[in-house]
Amino acid sequence: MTNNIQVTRKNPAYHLKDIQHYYGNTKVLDIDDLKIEKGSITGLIGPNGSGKSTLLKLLAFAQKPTLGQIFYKGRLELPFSSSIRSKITLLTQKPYLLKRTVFENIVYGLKIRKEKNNLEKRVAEALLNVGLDYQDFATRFWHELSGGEAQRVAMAARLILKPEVLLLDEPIASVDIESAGLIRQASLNARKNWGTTLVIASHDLQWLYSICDHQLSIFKGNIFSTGVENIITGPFEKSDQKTLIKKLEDGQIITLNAPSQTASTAIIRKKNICLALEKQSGNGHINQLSGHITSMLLEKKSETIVAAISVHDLSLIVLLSPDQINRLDLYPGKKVILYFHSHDVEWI
Amino acid sequence: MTNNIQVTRKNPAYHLKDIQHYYGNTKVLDIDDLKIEKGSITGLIGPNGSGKSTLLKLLAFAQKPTLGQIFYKGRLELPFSSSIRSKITLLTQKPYLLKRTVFENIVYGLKIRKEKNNLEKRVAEALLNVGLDYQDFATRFWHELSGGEAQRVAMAARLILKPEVLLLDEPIASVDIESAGLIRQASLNARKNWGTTLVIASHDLQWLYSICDHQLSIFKGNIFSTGVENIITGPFEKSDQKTLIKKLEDGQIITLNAPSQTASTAIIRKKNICLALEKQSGNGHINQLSGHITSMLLEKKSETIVAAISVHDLSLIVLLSPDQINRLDLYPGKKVILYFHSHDVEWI
Amino acid sequence: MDFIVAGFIKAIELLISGDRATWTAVWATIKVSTGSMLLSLGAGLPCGFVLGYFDFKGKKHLRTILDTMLALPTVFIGLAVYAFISRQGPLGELGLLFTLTGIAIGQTILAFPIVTAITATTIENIDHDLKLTLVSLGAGRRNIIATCLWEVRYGILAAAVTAYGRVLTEVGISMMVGGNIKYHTRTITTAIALETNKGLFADGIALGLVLIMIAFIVNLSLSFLRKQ
Amino acid sequence: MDFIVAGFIKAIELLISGDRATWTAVWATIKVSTGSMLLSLGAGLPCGFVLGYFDFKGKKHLRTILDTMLALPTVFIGLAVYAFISRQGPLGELGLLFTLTGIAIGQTILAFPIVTAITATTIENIDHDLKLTLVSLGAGRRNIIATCLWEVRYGILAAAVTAYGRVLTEVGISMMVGGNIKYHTRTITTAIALETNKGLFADGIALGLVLIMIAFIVNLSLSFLRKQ
Amino acid sequence: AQDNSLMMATTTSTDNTGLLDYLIPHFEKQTDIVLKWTSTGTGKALKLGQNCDVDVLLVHAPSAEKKFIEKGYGKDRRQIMYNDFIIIGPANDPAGVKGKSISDVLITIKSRQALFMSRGDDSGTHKKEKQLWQESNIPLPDKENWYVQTGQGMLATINVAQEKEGYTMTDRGTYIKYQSYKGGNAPLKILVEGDSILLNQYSVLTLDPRNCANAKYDLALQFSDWMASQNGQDLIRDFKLLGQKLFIPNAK
Ligand SMILES: Nc1ncnc2c1ncn2[C@@H]1O[C@H](COP(=O)(O)OP(=O)(O)OP(=O)(O)O)[C@@H](O)[C@H]1O
Ligand SMILES: Nc1ncnc2c1ncn2[C@@H]1O[C@H](COP(=O)(O)OP(=O)(O)OP(=O)(O)O)[C@@H](O)[C@H]1O
Ligand SMILES: [Mg+2]
Ligand SMILES: [Mg+2]
Repeated sequence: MTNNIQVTRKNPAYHLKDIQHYYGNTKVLDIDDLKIEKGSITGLIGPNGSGKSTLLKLLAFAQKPTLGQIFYKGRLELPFSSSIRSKITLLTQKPYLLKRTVFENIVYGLKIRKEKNNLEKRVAEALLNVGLDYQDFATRFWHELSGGEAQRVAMAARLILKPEVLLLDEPIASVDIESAGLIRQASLNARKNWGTTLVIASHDLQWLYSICDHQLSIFKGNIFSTGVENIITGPFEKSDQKTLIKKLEDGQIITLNAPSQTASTAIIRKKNICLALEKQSGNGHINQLSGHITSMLLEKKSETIVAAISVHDLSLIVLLSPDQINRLDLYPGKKVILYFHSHDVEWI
Repeated sequence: MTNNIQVTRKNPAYHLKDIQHYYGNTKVLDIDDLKIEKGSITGLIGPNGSGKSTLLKLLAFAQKPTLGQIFYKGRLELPFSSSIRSKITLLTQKPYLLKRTVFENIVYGLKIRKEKNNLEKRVAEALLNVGLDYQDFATRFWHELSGGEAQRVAMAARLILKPEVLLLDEPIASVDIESAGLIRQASLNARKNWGTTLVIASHDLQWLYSICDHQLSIFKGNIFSTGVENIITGPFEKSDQKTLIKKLEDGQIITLNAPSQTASTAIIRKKNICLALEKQSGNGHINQLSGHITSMLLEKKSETIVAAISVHDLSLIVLLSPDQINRLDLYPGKKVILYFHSHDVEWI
Repeated sequence: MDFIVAGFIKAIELLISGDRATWTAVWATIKVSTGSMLLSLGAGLPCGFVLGYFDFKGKKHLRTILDTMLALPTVFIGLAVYAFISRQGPLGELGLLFTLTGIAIGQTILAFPIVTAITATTIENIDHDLKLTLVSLGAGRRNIIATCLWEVRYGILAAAVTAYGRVLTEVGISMMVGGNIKYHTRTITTAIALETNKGLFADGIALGLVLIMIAFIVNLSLSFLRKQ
Repeated sequence: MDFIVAGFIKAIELLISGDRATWTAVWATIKVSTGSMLLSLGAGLPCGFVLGYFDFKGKKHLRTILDTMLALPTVFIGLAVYAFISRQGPLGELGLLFTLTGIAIGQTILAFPIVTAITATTIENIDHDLKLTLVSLGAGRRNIIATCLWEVRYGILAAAVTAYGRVLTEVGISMMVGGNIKYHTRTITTAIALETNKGLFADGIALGLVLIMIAFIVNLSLSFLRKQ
Repeated sequence: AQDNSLMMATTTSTDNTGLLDYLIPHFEKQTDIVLKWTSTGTGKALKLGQNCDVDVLLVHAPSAEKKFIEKGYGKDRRQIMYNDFIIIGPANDPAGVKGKSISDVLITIKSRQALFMSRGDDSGTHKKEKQLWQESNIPLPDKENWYVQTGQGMLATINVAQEKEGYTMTDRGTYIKYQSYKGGNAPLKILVEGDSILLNQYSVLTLDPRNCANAKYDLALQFSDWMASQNGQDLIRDFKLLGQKLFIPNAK
C-alpha cells in the first residue's frame, strides 16, 4: 500500500503570515512568513522559552495567534474548524493521560472520530510502534506507568490516528534510546505510508538530525530556517564604536562587529566557522578560540558531521567532512582552534 | 569557603540491603547490595521502566521499599525520619510547581526549614545557577513558564537547599543544551562546595558521562555497576542445545550461548566488543556485525571515547581510544565491523 | 434520651408494618428528590462547566452571585415559588401548588447553585494540559465537555451527593409549596417537622432514620462509582 | 406576587430603621454561623485531608457513611442535640438548651460532613506528583497538610461556602435547640419561619433578603481569595 | 441563667397574635422577673414541660393538660382566658352549611364530600376539631380524599383552604389576622360560630417539683398568679387585634 505523495511548492501544508503571539504584554512569537511543505519533516530547534511549544500549538490550531493568519492547505483556518480538527494532531510537551486505562487512552481519538473497527488490533499495532507490549500495557491504568512509558503511550495515541499532520513537542524527552529509535521509525513510516507532514521540536539534535528533512531554528520567537546556529548571549562590553567584545572566564576574548540597532544576542552561523589545529598569526578581526571537541554526530540527510566544540563554557557547532576529520586526526577530546571573522555576525 | 570532603569507604552515604520493590504483584526493583559513597556523583542509566525513578524515590525516603533496608550514613532510616528529611532532596521526573510564583516555589523548602534570611539574594543565585534571570522570572506564576523553564525552576528549588544528597531524575529532559551545561556545573559545584552526594538518572548519556564519577546501569530492576552496557532483547531462536540466535532484518545474525536458566535478555559488555574495518574469516563462535558509527562522545572522567555503532536497528556501544580512532580513520558515518565472542554474554 | 432509642424501634416498626402514611411519604420524598436532582444536574453541570472552563469578563461576579445563591433560605425559595404558582400568581393556571411537581421545581432552585458551584470549582482545577490534549486529539466542543466532566467525575459525584443531601433534607419548600398534605404532598421531612411539633419526638427520630436509610441506600449504590 | 415587592421595600425599611428585633436576629445569625463554621472547618479540613490523602482499609465505607451524613435532616440533628442537652439529658448540666452555643453545636454537626466530603474529594484529585514533590523538599506531616490544603484552596473555598450556605439557611436545629426566643435565640431563619407562619409573607421575604445580603457580603469579601 | 429568669413554652397562637409581646413587658416591669418563651405546637410545649426544659406552660388543650397533671408532670392548672373557634369556608358556601349546628355542619360536609382542611398536627385546635367529629358520631375521616390534613399552622391551613376553596375550623384570632391581610375582603367567610362547644380555654400550668426539681416553681407560680390577677386579667381584656377583642379573661 504505497501512496503517491506529491509535494507541490505552490500549495504548502502550512502558510503562516505575519504571525505574532503574545502572552500578556510579552511577544513570544514573531514570524513574518513561513511555509511548511506537505509531507516534509521539519525539525524545530531552539533554547527553552524560544517559542517552540507556542508555535506548535498554533500549528495545531489549539490556540489562535494574537495577530496574523495561518493557512492550512491554502485555506485560512481557525481553532475548532471541523475541516482540520480530525486531521491535525499534536503530541504536547507534557502529555496528559486521561484517567482511564492505556487502551482507552489510545482509542480516545478514534472514538471521537466514531471509528470502532478493529480497535484491539490497531491499539496493539500503535503500542508496538512505540515499543510497548499490548498484553503488558493495554489494561494498565494511567498512573501505573513510568515517565517514559507514559510519554510513549501518548505517542501511540497520536500514531493510531494516522493524521495528515503530526506535531511532536519533545517526543523523546524522557524516552530511552531504543524507543527514541522506534519513534523515529514510526515518524518516518507515517510520512511514507500516509503522507503525513511532521513538525518536531526537540533538544536532542542528534536524534533530530537523523529524521528531519530540514531544521528551523527558533530564537526569542524569531525563526531561522537554516537549522541550528551558534548563539552567543551577552553581556558584551564595548571596545570601540564599532566593536563589542565578550570575555570568557578563561581569558579568551570574542570580538564582534557591533549591531546597528539595539540587540543583545549574536548569531554566528556554523558555515562561517573554520577549524584548525594550531593558532595562526592573524589580524584582530579574526577570532581564534581554543577548545576541545566534545562530540561528533552524523547528520544523516547530508552525510556531513556536526561537531560540538567546547570553548570554556561555550559550546559551538561546526560542520566537518570525513575528509577533514581524517586529515586533522579529529576525535572527541582533541584540542582544536576555531576561526571566524568578527563581521560574520548577525544580531537579534 | 572550601570544605574538606572525606570519602570514607567504610561509611558510605547509602547502603541498600536486599531491596525488593513491588507495584502490586510486579517486582520492579531487586538490589542485593548497593553502596553509594559520600560526595560521589553516580549516573543511573537504563531503559524506560527499568526502575530508575523507583530507586530514586527509595533513596529519597519518599517511599518505603517493599522488602529490605536502606541505611543512610550507617543508620537505618525510614520515610519521614526527621534526621534525614531536611538533608536529602529529590528532583522528581515530573516536577510539580506549587500554584504560586516562581519566587515562592523556590523558597518553599527554605521556609519549611524556617530559614528566612537573605531570601531574595539566595533565590537570585539559585535562578542564576540554572540560567534564569531573577528580574524576569521571580514574580511569574507557575503556569507562565515554558516546559524547560519550569524544569529549571524546579532544579533551582532543589539547589537553594544546599542538600547533603541531591537526587536528580532526568534533570535535563526538556532543557536546552546551554542550560544542561549549567545544570552540570551546578551539580559539580554542589559537590565541591557542600560535599553533596549526587545520584542522577538520565537518558542523555553524553551529558551524564560528562558529570559522573561512575555509572550504574539498571535493567528490569537489576543493577549493573559497570555503567551502560549493550542490551539485546528477544525474540531469540534456538539454533542448537547450547546456542540462541537473533536474526536482524537485514540478514545479519547474532549467535549467543544459551542461558542456563530462563532469561530473555542478553547483555554484552562494551569491553568485550572489538572494532575493525573489515570482516575476517573466523569461527562460528565469533560474531561479526557490520554497521556504521553514528556518534562519538567524550567521557570526561576517563578521557576515553564512547562510540555508538548502528547495526541495522540495533545500537551498540564500544569504547575507543584516540589512538584507535586515528589508526582506523574513524568518524561518524564510517562503516565498521564489530566483533564479539558468543560466550561473552550475560543473561537476565 | 430515651426517645432516641424509642425512635430506633419505631423506625423499624414503621417500615415493617407498612404504615401507609410513612410509605406514601417515602414515595413522595423519593419521587420529588429524584425529579429535582435530574433537573438540577441537567442544568447545573453545563453551567458549572462553562463557569469553570472558560474565562470571560464578569466571571468572578457571577461566581459571587452563585455562591450567594447557596444561601437562599428554603422558606424564601418556597415563598417565591408560591408567589408564582399560587392561584393568583402568574403561573396559577398550571395548578402546581400543593403538588409534588411544585416541590420539585423549588428544590431544583435549591440544588442548582450547589451543583453548579462545585462543578465549576472542580472543572477550574482541571489540568490545563488536559484541555490542550483534548483539542490536539481532535475533540469537538461536546467531546470536551463530556470528557472533562468524566475526568473529574469524583468531583461531580461530590457535587451531586451534596446537592442530594440538601434536597432530601429541606423542609421549607416542601412545606410552603407542597402544603404537607397527608397522603399527598407530605414528605418525610415535613412529616418529621409535624411529629416534632406534636411533641412526638420518637416519631420524629424514627422518620429521620427512615430518611437517612434512603440516603444510605442511594449512596451505597453510588459508591460503586467511586475510586476503587 | 405583590408580597415579593412589598418584601423588598420592607427589607430596606427593617435595616434602615434599625428595628431591634431584626438586628438582634442578624447578630444571632452571624454569631452562630461563624461559630459553627469555625468548628466545622477546624474539624472537617483535617478529617477531609486524611480521607482524601491516605489509602486505608474501609475508606470507601467511611466515604459512604460520610455521604449519608450529608442527608442528616436538620430536625433530626436538632432532636439528637436536644436529647443530649435537655435538662434531663446527659449534658443537661451545661445549660446549653435555648442558647446560641447549643445551636452552633448542632450546626457544626450539619456542616461537618459537607466540609469533610468536599475537602476529601478535592484532596483526592491532587496530583500525585505534588505529594512526592513535597516529601522530596523535606516537608513534614504538618507542612504537607497545610500545603496540600493551600494548593486546593479553591476547592476548600467551595466546601466552606457550600457549608456556610447550609448553616446560614437551616431552620430545624435553630428552632429545636434554640427555641426561637425573641431577642435571644431568634435567628433570621427562625424569624422567617415565624413570620411566614403568621402569614406575614412580605416580612418573610424581607428577612430572607436580609439573610441573602449577609451571604452576599461574606461571599464578596471571600471573592478576593478567588482566582483572579 | 440568672435566677429571676423564667422559661415558658406556649402555643403559637398566643405568640402569633402578639398577645405575649403586649403582655409580658408589663409582667416583667411589675415582678422583676425576666420571662422568655418559646412558641410551638401544644404537644411539643407539653413535652418540653415533661422534660423540664421550661418552667411554666401556657397552653390550650384541656384534656391533654389534665392527663399531663395526672401523670405527675404538672400542677396548678389555672384557667386564664378563652377565645372561640369558628368554621369558615368560601363565601358562596357550596356545601350549604351556613348557620347550621356543629354536628349538622360536619355531617353535611361528609355527605357532600366538601373539601375540609384539618390541621392534623395535634395542636389544641386540631384536638378540638377531632372532638367535634367525635361528638357528631363521625369516625375521623383520616383517609378520605376530601379531608385534607395539612400538618401546618393555622394560617397556613387557612391558606390551603383558600387555595383549594374548602372549609376549615380556626380560632378567631387567626381569622382576624387572615382577614386583615386580605384587606377585609377575605375569600373565606365565617359560616358557623357561637356554639358553646367551640370555646377555646387557655390555662397556665406549673411543673410538679417532684418531677422537675430544677424548674423554678416559685417564679412559675408568681407568673400564674399574675396572669390571674386583676391587673393581668384587665390587660388581657384590653388586648385588641385590628380593633377586635381576641381573648376573654376568665380566671377564677
Ligand atoms: N501562559 C504563559 N504566560 C506567560 N508567558 C508564557 C506562558 N507560556 C509560555 N510563556 C513564555 O513564552 C515563551 C515561549 O514559551 P514556549 O513554551 O513556547 O517555549 P518553548 O520554546 O517551548 O520552550 P521549552 O524548550 O522550554 O519547551 C517563554 O518565554 C515562556 O516563558
Ligand atoms: N504506580 C505504579 N503501578 C504499577 N506499576 C508501576 C507504577 N509506577 C511504575 N510502575 C512500573 O514500574 C516499573 C519501574 O518504573 P520507574 O518509574 O521506576 O521506571 P524508570 O526507570 O524511571 O522509567 P523512565 O525512564 O520511563 O522514567 C515500570 O515497569 C513501570 O511500568
Ligand atoms: Mg516547549
Ligand atoms: Mg523514571
